[in-house]
Parts: sequence; C-alpha cells; structure tokens
Amino acid sequence: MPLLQPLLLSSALFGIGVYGVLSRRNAVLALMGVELMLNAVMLNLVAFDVWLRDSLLTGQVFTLFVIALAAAEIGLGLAIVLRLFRAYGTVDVDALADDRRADPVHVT
Amino acid sequence: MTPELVVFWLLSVLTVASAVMVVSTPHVVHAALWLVVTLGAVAGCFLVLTAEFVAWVQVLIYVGAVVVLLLFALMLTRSPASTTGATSRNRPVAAFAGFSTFGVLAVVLTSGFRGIVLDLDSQPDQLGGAAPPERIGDTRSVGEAIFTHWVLAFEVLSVILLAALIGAIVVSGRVRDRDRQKAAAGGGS
Amino acid sequence: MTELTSVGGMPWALASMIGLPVLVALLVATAREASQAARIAIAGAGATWIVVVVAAAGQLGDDVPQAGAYAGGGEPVLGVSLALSFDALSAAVAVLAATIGLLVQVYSCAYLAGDPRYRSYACIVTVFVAAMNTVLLADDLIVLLVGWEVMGVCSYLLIAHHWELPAARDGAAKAFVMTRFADLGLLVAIIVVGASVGSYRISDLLVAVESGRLSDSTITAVGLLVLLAVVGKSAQFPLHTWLPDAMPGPTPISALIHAATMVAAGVYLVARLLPVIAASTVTAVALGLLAVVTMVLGAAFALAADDVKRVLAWSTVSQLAYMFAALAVSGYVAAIGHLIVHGAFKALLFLAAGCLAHAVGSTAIAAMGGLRRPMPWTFWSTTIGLAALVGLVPTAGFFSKDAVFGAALDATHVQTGAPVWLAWLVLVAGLATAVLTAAYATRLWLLVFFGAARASRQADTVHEAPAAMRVPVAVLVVPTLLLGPAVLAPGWLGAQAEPFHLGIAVLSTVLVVLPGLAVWAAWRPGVDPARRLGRARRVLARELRVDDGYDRAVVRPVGGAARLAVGGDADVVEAYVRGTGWGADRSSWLLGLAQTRNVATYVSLSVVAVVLAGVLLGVLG
Amino acid sequence: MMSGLLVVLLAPVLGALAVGLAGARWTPRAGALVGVVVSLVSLAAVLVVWFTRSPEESFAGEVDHVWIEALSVHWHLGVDGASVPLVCLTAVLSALCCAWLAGEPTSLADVSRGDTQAGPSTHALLALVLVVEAASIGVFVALDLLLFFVFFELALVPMWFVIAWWGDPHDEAGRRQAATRFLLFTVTGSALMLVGFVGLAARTGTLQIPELATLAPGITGTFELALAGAIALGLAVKTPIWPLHIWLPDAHASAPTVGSVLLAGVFLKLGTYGFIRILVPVLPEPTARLAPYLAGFAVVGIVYSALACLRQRDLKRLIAYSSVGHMGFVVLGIATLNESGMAAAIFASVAHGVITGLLFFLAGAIKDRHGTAVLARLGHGMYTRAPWLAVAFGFGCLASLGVPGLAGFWGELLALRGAYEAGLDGGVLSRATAWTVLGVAAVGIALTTAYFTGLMRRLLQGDPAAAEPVTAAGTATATATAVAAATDLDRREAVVVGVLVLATVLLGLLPLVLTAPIGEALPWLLGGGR
Amino acid sequence: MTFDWLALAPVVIVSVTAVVVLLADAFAGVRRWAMATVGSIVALVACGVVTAVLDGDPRATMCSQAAGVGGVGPVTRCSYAVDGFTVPLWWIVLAASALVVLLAAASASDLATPPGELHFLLLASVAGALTLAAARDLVTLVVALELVSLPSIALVAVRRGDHLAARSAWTFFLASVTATAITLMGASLVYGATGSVHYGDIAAAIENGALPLEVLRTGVVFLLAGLIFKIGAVPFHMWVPDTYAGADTAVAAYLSVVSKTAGFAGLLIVLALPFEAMSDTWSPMMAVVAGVTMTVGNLAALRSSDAIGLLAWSSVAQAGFVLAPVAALLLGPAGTDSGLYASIRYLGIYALANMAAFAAVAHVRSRTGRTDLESFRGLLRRDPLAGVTLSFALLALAGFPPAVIGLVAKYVVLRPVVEDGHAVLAVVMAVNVAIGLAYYLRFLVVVLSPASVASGRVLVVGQRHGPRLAMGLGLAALLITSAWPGLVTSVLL
Repeated sequence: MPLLQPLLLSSALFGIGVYGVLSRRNAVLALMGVELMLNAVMLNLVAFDVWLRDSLLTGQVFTLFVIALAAAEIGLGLAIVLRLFRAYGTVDVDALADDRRADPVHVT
Repeated sequence: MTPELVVFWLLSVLTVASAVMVVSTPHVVHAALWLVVTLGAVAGCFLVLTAEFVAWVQVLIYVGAVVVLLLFALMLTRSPASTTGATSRNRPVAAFAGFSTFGVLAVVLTSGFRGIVLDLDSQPDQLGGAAPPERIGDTRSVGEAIFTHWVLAFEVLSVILLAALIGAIVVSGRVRDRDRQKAAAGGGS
Repeated sequence: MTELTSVGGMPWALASMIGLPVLVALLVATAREASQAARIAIAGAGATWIVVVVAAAGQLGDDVPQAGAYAGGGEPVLGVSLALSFDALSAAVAVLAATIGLLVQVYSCAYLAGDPRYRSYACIVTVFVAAMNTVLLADDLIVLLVGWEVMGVCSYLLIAHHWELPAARDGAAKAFVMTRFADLGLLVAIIVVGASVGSYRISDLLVAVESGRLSDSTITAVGLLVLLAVVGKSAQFPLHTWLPDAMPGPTPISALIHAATMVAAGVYLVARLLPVIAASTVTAVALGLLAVVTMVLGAAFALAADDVKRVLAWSTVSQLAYMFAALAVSGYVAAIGHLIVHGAFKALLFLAAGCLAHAVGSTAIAAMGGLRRPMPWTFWSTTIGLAALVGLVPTAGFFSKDAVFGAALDATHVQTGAPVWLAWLVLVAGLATAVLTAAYATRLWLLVFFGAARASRQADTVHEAPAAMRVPVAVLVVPTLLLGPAVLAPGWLGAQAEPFHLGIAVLSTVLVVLPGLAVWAAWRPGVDPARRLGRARRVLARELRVDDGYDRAVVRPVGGAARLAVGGDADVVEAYVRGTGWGADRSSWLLGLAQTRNVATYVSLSVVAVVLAGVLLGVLG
Repeated sequence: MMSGLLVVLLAPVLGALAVGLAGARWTPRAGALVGVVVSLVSLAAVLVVWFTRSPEESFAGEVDHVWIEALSVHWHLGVDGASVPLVCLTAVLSALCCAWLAGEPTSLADVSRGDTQAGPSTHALLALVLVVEAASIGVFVALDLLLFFVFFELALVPMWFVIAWWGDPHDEAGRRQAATRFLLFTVTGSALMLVGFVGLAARTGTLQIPELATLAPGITGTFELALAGAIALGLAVKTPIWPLHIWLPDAHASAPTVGSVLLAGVFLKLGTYGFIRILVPVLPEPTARLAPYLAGFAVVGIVYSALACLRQRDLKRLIAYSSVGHMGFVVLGIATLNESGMAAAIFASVAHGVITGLLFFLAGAIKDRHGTAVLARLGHGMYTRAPWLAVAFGFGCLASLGVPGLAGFWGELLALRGAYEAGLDGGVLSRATAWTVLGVAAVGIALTTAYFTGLMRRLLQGDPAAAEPVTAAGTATATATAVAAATDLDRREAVVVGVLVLATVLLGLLPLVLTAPIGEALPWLLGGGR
Repeated sequence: MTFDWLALAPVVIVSVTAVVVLLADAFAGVRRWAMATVGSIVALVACGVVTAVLDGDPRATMCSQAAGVGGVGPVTRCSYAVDGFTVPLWWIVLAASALVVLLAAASASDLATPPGELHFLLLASVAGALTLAAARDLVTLVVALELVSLPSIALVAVRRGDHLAARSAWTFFLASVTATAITLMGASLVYGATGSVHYGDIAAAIENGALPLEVLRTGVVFLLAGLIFKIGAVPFHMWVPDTYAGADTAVAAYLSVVSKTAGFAGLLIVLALPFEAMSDTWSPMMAVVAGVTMTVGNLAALRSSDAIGLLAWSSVAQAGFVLAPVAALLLGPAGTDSGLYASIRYLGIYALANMAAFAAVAHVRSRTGRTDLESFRGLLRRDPLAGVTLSFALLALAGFPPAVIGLVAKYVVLRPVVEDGHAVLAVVMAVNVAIGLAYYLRFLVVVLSPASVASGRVLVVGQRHGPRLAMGLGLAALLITSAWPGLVTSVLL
C-alpha cells in the first residue's frame, strides 16, 4: 500500500482541524479542532514509523506521547472553558472578545 | 489492490467525512459524536498500519476519556441549549487557512514520498537494521521502547499530566474557598 | 607659549606705533568721564604722532626699509608671523594718518562736546589709528588683513555713531557689508599667495614675483582678488555707493576715515603690491579702467549732489580714482604724492564742513549761503582747500595732480606694465575729470559762502566754530599750501620722483579755470548753477540708480532666497520629520486595533503566516 | 592607575553626585560653587596632564585597562593636542554654566516645574549640567570606540531633561517636543554610528582607536565605505550637517540658557570631534571618497543657515541657526583632509564654543529680562537701555561673523585655506570643486556679516522708544517690557560674560595658544598613527 | 541505557521540590507562603550549585545504542546533554525563576491559589524549561515544551476571579495548543524525512543528503512555529499583551523571561545542532521575523499607557533583538562571537533588566493596585528603591548609559549581524533602538518626574520583603554589570 495514502489522509485531517479551530465560536468545538490536528500528526508518525521500521519505534512511542499530551491539554482546556463560562456566562469566543471590562492594556 | 488498501480507503473516507461533520455541524453534541467516529476511524487506520498498541490506546483514551470529557464540558456550559456551535465571523479566513494548510502538506508530501510502497508484512526492513521476529506494533515491543529509550520523555510526561491535573483544579477555581479560610486562619504571610 | 623674538633692527618703535594707541584706547574706555577721556585721547594721539614722526624722519627718502619680525616662535599651523616693515611709503602715509588722527582728536572734543557717547567714540578712533598703522607696518599679509578689517569695523561703528538716525544705521550697515564682501577677495588672495609662495610675507611675495617663480595665472588671480578688496575699501566703481551713504557719520570721522586714511589704504595696498599688479596686464588694465570710470562718475555725481558732505564724498571717490589711475600706469610716486596731498586738503575740507554744520546745524547745501562773513576762518581755509582740490597754482594739489598727468604722459611713450592706449585714456579722462572738478568745486564754493543768507535762520545763531575746531582746520592749511614742492622732491619716497611737466601744467590750469568761470557766470545768488545741466542733473542726482540695480540684483534675490530657506525648513524638512512621527503613531494605532482580543484571529494570522513560510521555503525554496 | 585623566573625568561625576544627592539641603549658591570648583579641578587636571606629557608618546596621560575581555573593550583614555582644547572648553563652559545658575531667576524654575507643585529644582539642573560635562569630557578623552560611544550616549537623556523640564517656561508642549525630537534624532544617528563601530570592530578585531589608526591603510573597500558612511551619518546628525539640522533650532531655542550654552558649546563638538578622532584617522580612504559630498553639504549648510538667519524672528533661534553655519566651516575643514582643514576644524570648534556660548549667555540674559526672545518684543536701542549688555552682545556678533583679531576668524581662514589646498595636486577635491566650495563659503561669510549687521541694527541700535510695527497690543507690551527690562548686566552675568570676552580676544590675538597643541596632534590625525 | 544523575539533578530537584511543596502546603498550618517561597528558593539555589559543578565539563546521558540512519552500524544517541549551550541558559532560567518566586509573594492575596499549587505549577514549568535546554531529540523537545506551557497557562488563570484572567488564559491556551500541534506536525515531517528524531542523526542524515528536501524544509518551518510562539515573536506575538494583561505581575514576569528563555533554548539549539546545515532555509526567515518583530513590538508600545502593556510589547520587541543574531552566522568561526552566544548573552541581560522592571511594577501594583503609567508618577520621590530600580531597568532595556550593560547588549547582538553583512537588518535594528527609547523614555519621565500623584488606594498586600529583595538584587546586578560588563560575558560564556 502506498505510503502517500495515510500521509494525504493526515494532511486532510490537519487542514480540517485548522478550519475547525479557527472557525468555531464555541470554545469546546474549537478544542475538537485541535484534537483533529493532533490525530493528523499521529497518523503521520505511525505511517513513517511503519515505513521506516524504526528499531526505536520512535513514531509509535511519539504517538502515544501525543495522545497523553492531548489528554492533558483537554483537561486543562476544559477547566479554562468552565472558568470562562463562570466568568462570562458564555463560551462564545466572539462574545468574549466584545467584552472590554477591566482591560488595561488595550487603549484603542 | 490489496485488502489493506481497500480497508484503508474506506477508513480514510469515513475519517474525512466525519471530520468535516465535526467542524461543520451546528449541533455541538452531534459534533462530539462525529468526533467519536473520526477518532475511531483513525484508530482503525492505526490497526491497518499494524500499530496495534497505539490503536487500542487511541480507542481507550480518546474515545473513552477525551470525548466523555468534552461531552461533560458541553453539558456544564449549557452549550446544547445555545446554538453557539454556529461558526464565527472568522470563517472565510479559517477556510482559507485550512485549505492552504492541506494544500501545502499535500503537495510537499506527494513530491517527497510519491511511489513509496509500504509493506505491512514482516520482512527485514529496508533500513537493514535487525528486523524483530514478531510484528512490530505490538504491546511488548512498544513497551520495551518506551521504558528503554524513551524513559526520560515518559517521566516528563508524567509530570505534565500531574501539572495538568493540578492546573485544572487551580483554574476551575474550586480551591479558592478553602484557600480563603486558610488564608483567613493563617494570614497571607 | 611664544616669546616675541625680534628679528633684525630694533623695531620697538614700530611696535609702539600699534601698541601705544591700543593702550590709549583701553585707558579711554576706562576713563571716568568725558573730559578725562578727551585729555587721554588727545595726549595719546600726540604721543603716537611723535613716535611716528620720529620713526619716519629717519626713513623718508631712504629706500632700505627698516624691518623687524616679532615671529610667533614656531607657530606651526597658521604660518603667521607678526612681521613689520617700515619704509618710505609706510612712513609717508603713517605721518599723514598720525597727523590727521591727532587733529581729529582735538577737533572732536569740541565737535562732540556733550555727546553722551564721546568716550566710546574717542576709544574707537584710537583703535582705528592702531589698525591703520598695522596695515601700514605689516609685512605679513594676514597681519595686514587683521588691521584692514579692524579698520572696517571701526568705520562701521563710527558711521553708526548717531544710531538713532535711520540714515546713520543704514549707511553703516551698507558700508560694512559692502566692504567686508570685498575684503573676502583679499582673504582668498592671501590664501592663494600662502599656498603658492609658501609664506605670507609681502617681501617674500615680491621676491617671488621678481624671480618669476609664480605662474601668470596665479599672479593675475592674486592681482584681481586684491583689486576686489581695494575697490571695496576705496569705494571705487562698482562698489562706490557706500561712501556717500557713510556721510551721516560724525564729520571728523569722514575726514579721518573716509577721506584721508582708510579709503586711501586701498591705494597704499596697491602701491605696496604694485609689482604684482603691474606684472599682469589684465590686472593693470582692469585697475586703469575702473579708475577711469570712477573718476569721471564721481566728479559728475559731485556736480549734482545737494549736500556738502556728499559733494566732498564724491570728490573723494574721484580723487582716489586719480591715484589708482596713476598706479595703473606705474605712477608710483605720483599716486602716493597725490594720496598725501589729497589726504591733507580733503581732511581740511571735511573739518571745515564740520564747522559749517556746527554753525548751521545741517550739511545740506540748501541750508547754506552767505557764510563768508560770519565764518571767515572757515571761508578762507575752505577756499584754499577747494583750490587744492581743483589743482590751482600754487597749492599742493596743483603739483600732485600734475605728477599724475605726468605719469600718464610718460606711460604713453615709456614702456610700462600698462598698454599705451590705457595711458592715453587715463590722461584724457584725468583732464576731463579736472574740468568737472573745477565745476563742482566752484559751485560748492559759491553756493555755500556767497549769495544771500538763508532767511530761515537769524543771523545771531551763526557763529564761527570754537578754537578747538578752527585750529586744526587752520593747521591743515599749511600742508595744503606747502606740500607741493615736497612731493616733487627727488627720491623722497626712495624712488625716482616725477619731474614737473610744464605743458601739462599749463593745459590743466586752463582746463580748470575755464569751467570755474563758466560756473561763476551761470551763478546768480540763490540759483544753483547745476540747474543748467537740465535733465542730466536729475540723472546725476540719482547717481545713475546704481543702488537700485544692486537692490534688484542682490538684495531682493537674497531676501527671496532667505524666504525659501526658512520655508524649506518649515515646510520640507519639517514635513518629513512630522510625517515620520505621524506614521509611527498611526501604525502604532493600527497595531492596537489588530489586537481584537479574539484568539481565533490571532491564531489565524499565525497559521496563515506559517503556511506562507511553508510555501516560500518548503515548496518553492 | 590613578591617572590625571581619571581626575578630569571623576571630578564632575563626584560633583554631580554630591549636588544631586545633597544639593537639596544647600543654597543654590553653594551648589553652584561646588559645580564651579569641580569643573575648575578637571580643567586644572587636564592642563597638568598635558604639560607633563612625555614628547615621544602620541597620547598624554594614557590609561589602558581591559574592561570587557570577551569583546576586547578597554577602559582606554588619553588626550592629545586635538582633545585637550575641547576638554578645556568643556570644563570652562560648565564652570560658567554653574556660575550662571548661582543666581538663576527662581521665577523660571517655578514656572518650569512641569505640571505640578513640587518641581525640578536648581540643584538637580546643576547635577545634570555636571553629568553632561562629565560625559562630554569622557567623549574627548576616550580612546576605545565602545567607551567613546558610551560617553557619547551618556549625555543625551540628561539633556532631554534639561530641555524638557527647565526649558522655555512659556511653552511646555513646545519644549517637550523639541527635547524629544533632539533626543530621537541624535539617538537614531548614534545608533547608525554604533553599527559602523561594530562593523569596524568586526573588520579589524579591535576597538582601540590608536591601534585602528595604525591599521587604517588596510581599511579600504566597499564594506568599509558603508561603515564610514554609517559613522559619518551618525556624526552628521550630531554636528549637525545640513539637512539634518532640523532638530537644532528648536532644541536651542527652547532650552534654558545653560542648556543652550552646553548644546551649542559642547554637544555639537561631540560630533565634529568624532569626525576628527575616528573617521579621518581610522577610515582615511573611505572618508576621502566621502569628502566631496561632505564639503558640498557643509558649504550648502553655511549659505542656507545664513539665509535662514536673515529671516529669524527669535533671537535664540537665530543664534542656533548661526551655529549650523559655523559647524559648516568645521565640517568643510574636515572634508579637506589636510593639515589646514583639520586645524580649522579644531580651532573653529573651540572658537564657536566660546563665541556662541557668549551669545547664548547674553541671549539668556535678555530673555530673563524680557520674558521672551522674540525680536519684535525686545525693542530697539539696547545701547541706551543696557549699555554693557548691548556692547557685549555687539562684540559677540562681531566675533561670530569672523572679524580678524577675534577668535572666530582663524577657523574660517584655515577652513578656506584647507579647501583651496585640497584643490591642489594631491588634494581630495578636484580643482573645480575646491574653487566652487571656496566661493560658496565666501558668499556665506558675506551673508553672515549681513544678518549679524541686521541683528545689531535691529536690536542694539535704533530709537529705544519706538517699537516694532507689530500688533497694537504687541507694540504696547513690547515697549512696556523694553522699558521695564532696562537693567544692565549684574555681577554674576558680568563675570561670566567677561571671561568669555577675554577668551575670545585672547584666542584672536594669540591663536598660538590653540595652534601649538593642534599642530602637535595633526601628524597623528592625518596618518601619523602609523 | 545510562543515567547520569548529576546531569539530571537540576530537573529532578526542581520536579521533586514541586511535589514536596504541593504536599507540604496541603498539610501545613500557617506561614505557608514563607515556607513555599523558601522551599522553592532553596531548590533553585541547589540547582545553581549543581549547574556550577556541571559548568565546564559537557556530558550527555539517556543514551542508547541502535542502528543508525542508512544502516550505518550501531550509533550512540543521547536525548539529554548538558553542554556549552545548556549551562548559560540554565543560569538565566534559574536566576529569573528565583526572582519570580520572590515576586509571587508580593501578590499573595491577589491570587486565587494557595501557595502550594502556585509554587508547584511554577516549579513544574521551570523543570520543563531546564529540560528544554538539555533536550537533544525532538520528542523530548516537544514534551519539555509542553511541560513549560501547560503549567504557565494554569498560572495565568490564577488571578483572583476577574474576567480578564479567564480570557487571557483561554487566549494563551488556544494559541499554545495550536502552535504545539503545528510543531508536532513539523516534527513528524522531519522524522519522516530524516528517519530519526535525534539531533545527531538528523544532522548526519542532512549531511548524507538524498532526502525529500521540501518535506524537510516544510518540517523545519512548522517545527519552529511552536518555539516562535513561546518567544512571542511575530507572527505568534498577538497573545502576549492580552495574556500579560490578565496574568498576575509575577506570572507575566515569568512568561516574559523564563518561558521566553525556554523558547529560545529550544530554538537556538534546534537550529544550531540538527539543522545548521540548512541555514540557507531558515536564516532569511529568522532575519525577517527578527526585523518585523522588533519593529512591531516597538511601534505598538508607543501608544501603550499601561505599564504591563508597555512591558509586554517591549518584551516582544526585545525578542526581535535576541533573534537578530540568529539570522546571522549562528556558529561563527570565532566561537564566542557567534550569533548563538550573542543571542544567549543578550537574553541574559534582557532577563536581568526585565525582571528588575517587573519587580518594581509588581511592588507598585501591590501598593496601589494600579498599573497605569500615571500611578508611577513621582515614584522616585515616593519610593526611592523602586524608582531607581525601575529607571535603571528601563535604561538598560533601552540600551542607554548609565545602564552600560544594556548598551553592551545592543553591541553584542549587532556584532554578528553586521559581521555577516545583513545591512538591512542592522539598519532596522538601529532605527528600532531609537523607537524603543521613545517609549522607555516616556515611562522613565513619569517615574523621575517630581510631581507626586495621590497614589490611589493604598492596599498593602502580600509580603513586602519579596519584591523589595527582588528589586534590590536586580538593581545590584544591573549596577555591578554596568560597572563591569565583563562579568556577564564571562558567565554567559
């Protein structure tokens, strides 16, 4: 089976993930976009690992680490989302951006 | 047209389709469910690529833990009620970014790895290294690799997970009340 | 530091010619009140006079200069050495300067009696004498330049003595700017000399010229540049317009600076550098032509001027031109002779004019008339002075002017630096000028002293000037009458003097008597003979509008350029500066706007940028 | 270790610390006294160093210690005939500034206290003056490029405060803008200069100016030309050379009296000294290639500034613009790259410091009396109202327009001579260029005479009673202030002015005082380093 | 598999201390802040001792034998090395972290967090920074990067409940994870292209050639994204002011110094070791990034009227200056003059000055509760120590005497740029020095101005000793290094 197959799949997944992160207003959904990007990376890693027959299994190990990282990120991210929700009563990022209370840095 | 290829094709289509749904459906819960599908399909891809252990971990952690977390979050933030799943003003830019990213990666990878065939049955690998007798994606070999070569990263990762846990607690602010009492009791300094 | 090392001779006397007046000036400046200042000033001038005369007595008629150099020990950069040299030429002019200076000091203490600024006046006059002596003694061109410019400054300050009067302010500024502009010529000339000769000593320069070490172009350049300075200092065409406008200054100043010494310094300088001038035909011709034009113009303007001092100023201009003309045809002795004589009688005339002004309260011819009887001293001395100006026998003016004509006549057949046609031109123009001179002198004489007294003033206000003013005038009568033979004395300048030319003498006498008679015939009491000039009078009275020309050609363009410069700073350079500041502020503002607080936009930018980099470096690169 | 130069350098620093920290408790007079004393100490010290020099060394009182070994930066000081006059000038002017501040009208300080009650006080100003003095002296004695740069920058920020806090009390916004513009201009320039220095160090591997001078013949090429360009540009901003002068009039006009004096008398010299000490000896070949342009800009600046002066309405701005012209002569001298020119540059720098310092002190005195420096409001006939003030001012004008026998003349003479010689065979200018430059500069001198004459005619002469034909109100106030402010120099002012007048005459009549040390320095500056 | 515990010691010490502090705090009764502070300081000092021991003898660990790329016989790969790159970066991280710990005490009651959690997160992140400087393969690099990021994200959110903290944390978080994802993609591409993640192997593979070059280049570009994000350079700069605005002052200081240093550690070492041969790919990119970053940061700072915002933008601009020499020759012929060391030196000086400035700001904030520039008016009179420290720090950041050290820093970064003939970049830097001065001066004037405002509500919170100590140390360091700049350059090689 051609190596290109999984690679192109991961490219597509990555692009979709990027779109998701940038386009979603709901913070949680934006997070899902990030997950897609990470999955794309994992596909790449595994594919390369298998192709290279890496004696250190770098790709697969790396993939496992990425999964763990993703879990950690999600945990922290969801905590922040909850904090946001408590602070603003919404998780709509556009709505957050419109709130200008107590923002000393922006003078414009 | 080997069977692996056929399966992989199907999985690829499924992955992409469900991923598109994830980023496009207006219903947040649907998005989460579509994400399950995507992750599952990716796990399938791993299987086809003979990375069994990775595949199982994927199913376990992602489909098991992450998605559940996401669903909880959606519930807690009452997102299902609101239609804030709708995409934002940023959409055109996002579309451009997504497509161009895909384009760059696709072009580069194609030009880099065109025509390379991935053989998934065990022969001595073309790197000439000592080919392990058994299939390479299984638990034992991966475990060996982790705990011999990658132990440092693994340990660091454990610290990360702990930090993320504590961080999550701190961020969600639950500690505050306890801290207040203690601060009141012990004095700030 | 340097110790003054005296080289050759015992030139302390020379040094004191400069140092003494400076010392006196300091004393005057610190004097308690005016009378004390006056005593100091007069005493100082007297002392200076004695020093000069004593030093000069040994020098006149001796052609070996007494030289000395107070060389700044090993002055490495400038190459200036305080070198003095004192020969017959310097001696003659120095005596003149010292004499007039003394007389003027005496005269002034009466003329400016009660003037609040007498002290500064006397001080500056003394400094001027020092500067003049510096010019006369300097053997180093830079030292000479110092004296030269200090004279200019003193002249500026003294013209502006009555600075409440706009005329005085304007005249002073005009004189200073014009002469200083001209002086730049001397400055550059000195630089060229220093670079080509390797020394600033006049003696070295003359040696170099004799030995032909210098290229013709260099000599011509130096000569022309020197001419520029001289033309400015001596108010020769085309820079002649400042001298008449300098007349608002106190009359004694006009006598000292603008008749006898400073303006004559130009003649002295040319005489001093005559080998350089004569070595280049171009220079000589230029000098001659300028002189010719100036002498005629000056005399013509004097004919129409309606102010006593202005008439005298124009006559000074044209008389100086005589001297330059003589020098142009190598009439060295004649020129200097005329310089001395003219200095004497023109100082006399100015001081007398001062007496008139003192009596009448104005120098306008219109205010004069019928002053013969109330002011006999002034009348007679003025008469003698005018006679000398016209060149009547037996006044000194007759002899000195005859010497000038003689020099020109010689130049028509004897081989000199100047071409023959120039000699003829000088001769003819000189005679023509003599005619005009006779005319305006007679006119002045008649209008001031004869005719009816002006009704405007009561007779009792008019009185003869006080003794302190009368005496100097009277004293000046002596040289005006007796100096003639001295000028003819052989070798008094250490050089061959001009012989007496009977033919020329007769011709010139005729040429001056006739116009005198004509003017007298044209005169009726209360009628200005210049009326007869008709239209020409107006033109001459406006002095051919040379000043308007300058105004149009120089003053206004400079004003416009100044406006441009200020505008350029305000609108062009400034604009760039402000533009930069504005741009920075605006871009800062835009960057602030870009901070939308929406992380999605931030990440979008990042991703797009990364992809772009990927395309550029990954795909294409 | 304890070299005299360290005394020269440290005396003002310690003085600044003392005055700055303890000055609040002293009377202004005491603080000023301290300032005068330390300045005179450093003056004495530098003279001692100079006259006890050993003839075979090219630098007197040399100190050389490694400072940053990794970057081969040394703490390297030394003076020669080119720097000693400038150090002395700095010390004298600073001493006079301190003396001037002994009786600075407190009203000004009150007004200039920025926007609130507690304001900058005189002792702080004194401290800043001393800091500026120390920094400038440091520039003049530094023999290490980076050290030079450190001192070069050190004085900028203090000067900002001098202008912005003690400047023109009637125009706060204006003085702030002027100060900021001055700072940003000079900083941009000096940053470019730093680029040049860095390149020089990268190219040669050393920062020591004497060593660089010995390497100079090898330093040629395009890269080096760029370096020379960067350095020249940086120095040109400071000097300033037309058209980079735009910061100067504002800064001088809105600075307090001592600020203007230090700016004109000392600060501008930092730029010219950079040319003399670094550009010419270290980068002779690239500089020779830049020379015609330098000369061109210099003479354009001379004429341009003279023209601008003809139409200035503010006394201090006029003097400031005249500084641009004088600096033009200095740069012209440098651009000729021959002995006359370099001597002209140093001599004219010192002379300009003395004369323009005198003029700014007098302008300050006038401004203190009238509360403004706008000519239209100063009235006429100052000769009668304040005779000695007027006489001194007239003297300053005459000196500034270069009357021979006064300090200003020799610089101009030497500069023109240098330009002429540069046009001869072997010079850096073509014959045509040289003559053109000469002519334009001469025209500039004539124009200078014209505007100074005009200034004296307008300010010193004329009918004291008559006022300018400005607005009726303006006329009234003008005459009012003119009559009201009819006080002559007081003792403090008389002392300061007298010193400078004497210096002007001395330098005019005994140029040897200056030309002797300059003459010793010339061989090194023009390549004797090797 | 070898374990060189000495080399690993700093990371281990910090991590263990983190856990210890966390647990101790949970069971402690009173004086918890003092305990946590002292514990952290002790740990950091201990790390300093170890670093001093390690200084001078490079050592590598976590090595393993395996077949090399292209079948070359078994080669040794090490994931962790302490060498000439690591030690100076460790110095910077440790010193800055110690100051941050002192600062954190300033805003005790301003934080919604008990000291245990706070210091745990802080030390965990520091452990990540230390690891990052020693990581020698991409996996360790990415993991360490995350260890730096995640705790600091949590730290941003610990300000007692205001909206800003939450939004800042979210901004920081999403930007961070996206950048991480891009970096991971880059790492995967590099892995695929070269067949290994170990720096040594990658370099060797690039030497051997015969690689899918465009994949490799794209991989490098993507890989750098996450690191550029950490240093807050364009185009990953926009989160910086928003995040600093919401974070506590001490945390902002941490982000602007320690986590930035960590980012630079990763960036410099990645560019220097595996990818040096590809400098023609990334050198122009770095030049552009550096120039644009310093310009954007400075320009944006011009209008900022808040101390935190001003320092945030200034830290962006300073990142540009640190990056500039990277664009030039990275490992020059003259070892210590190379761009790499120039960057490290500038980084160290910047860290010092910036920490001092933040210390003063934190102090004022804990007194007045304000950070707008006006609240600093007359600081010199009100509070001489804070005033002098802040003024000197600002001058150092601007690169002006008497803060000679700042000027030396500018010289240091200019040197390689000019030496390598990057004329444009050099001029851009020169201009930016001037722009920078414009706003540093604005701040400086307010601080020095004699006018003293009625200083807001005076709330005295937290320990007053922490920030005072921090200011004192920072000022002393700045003064000493200004008098003897050779000190810095000798410590930071």
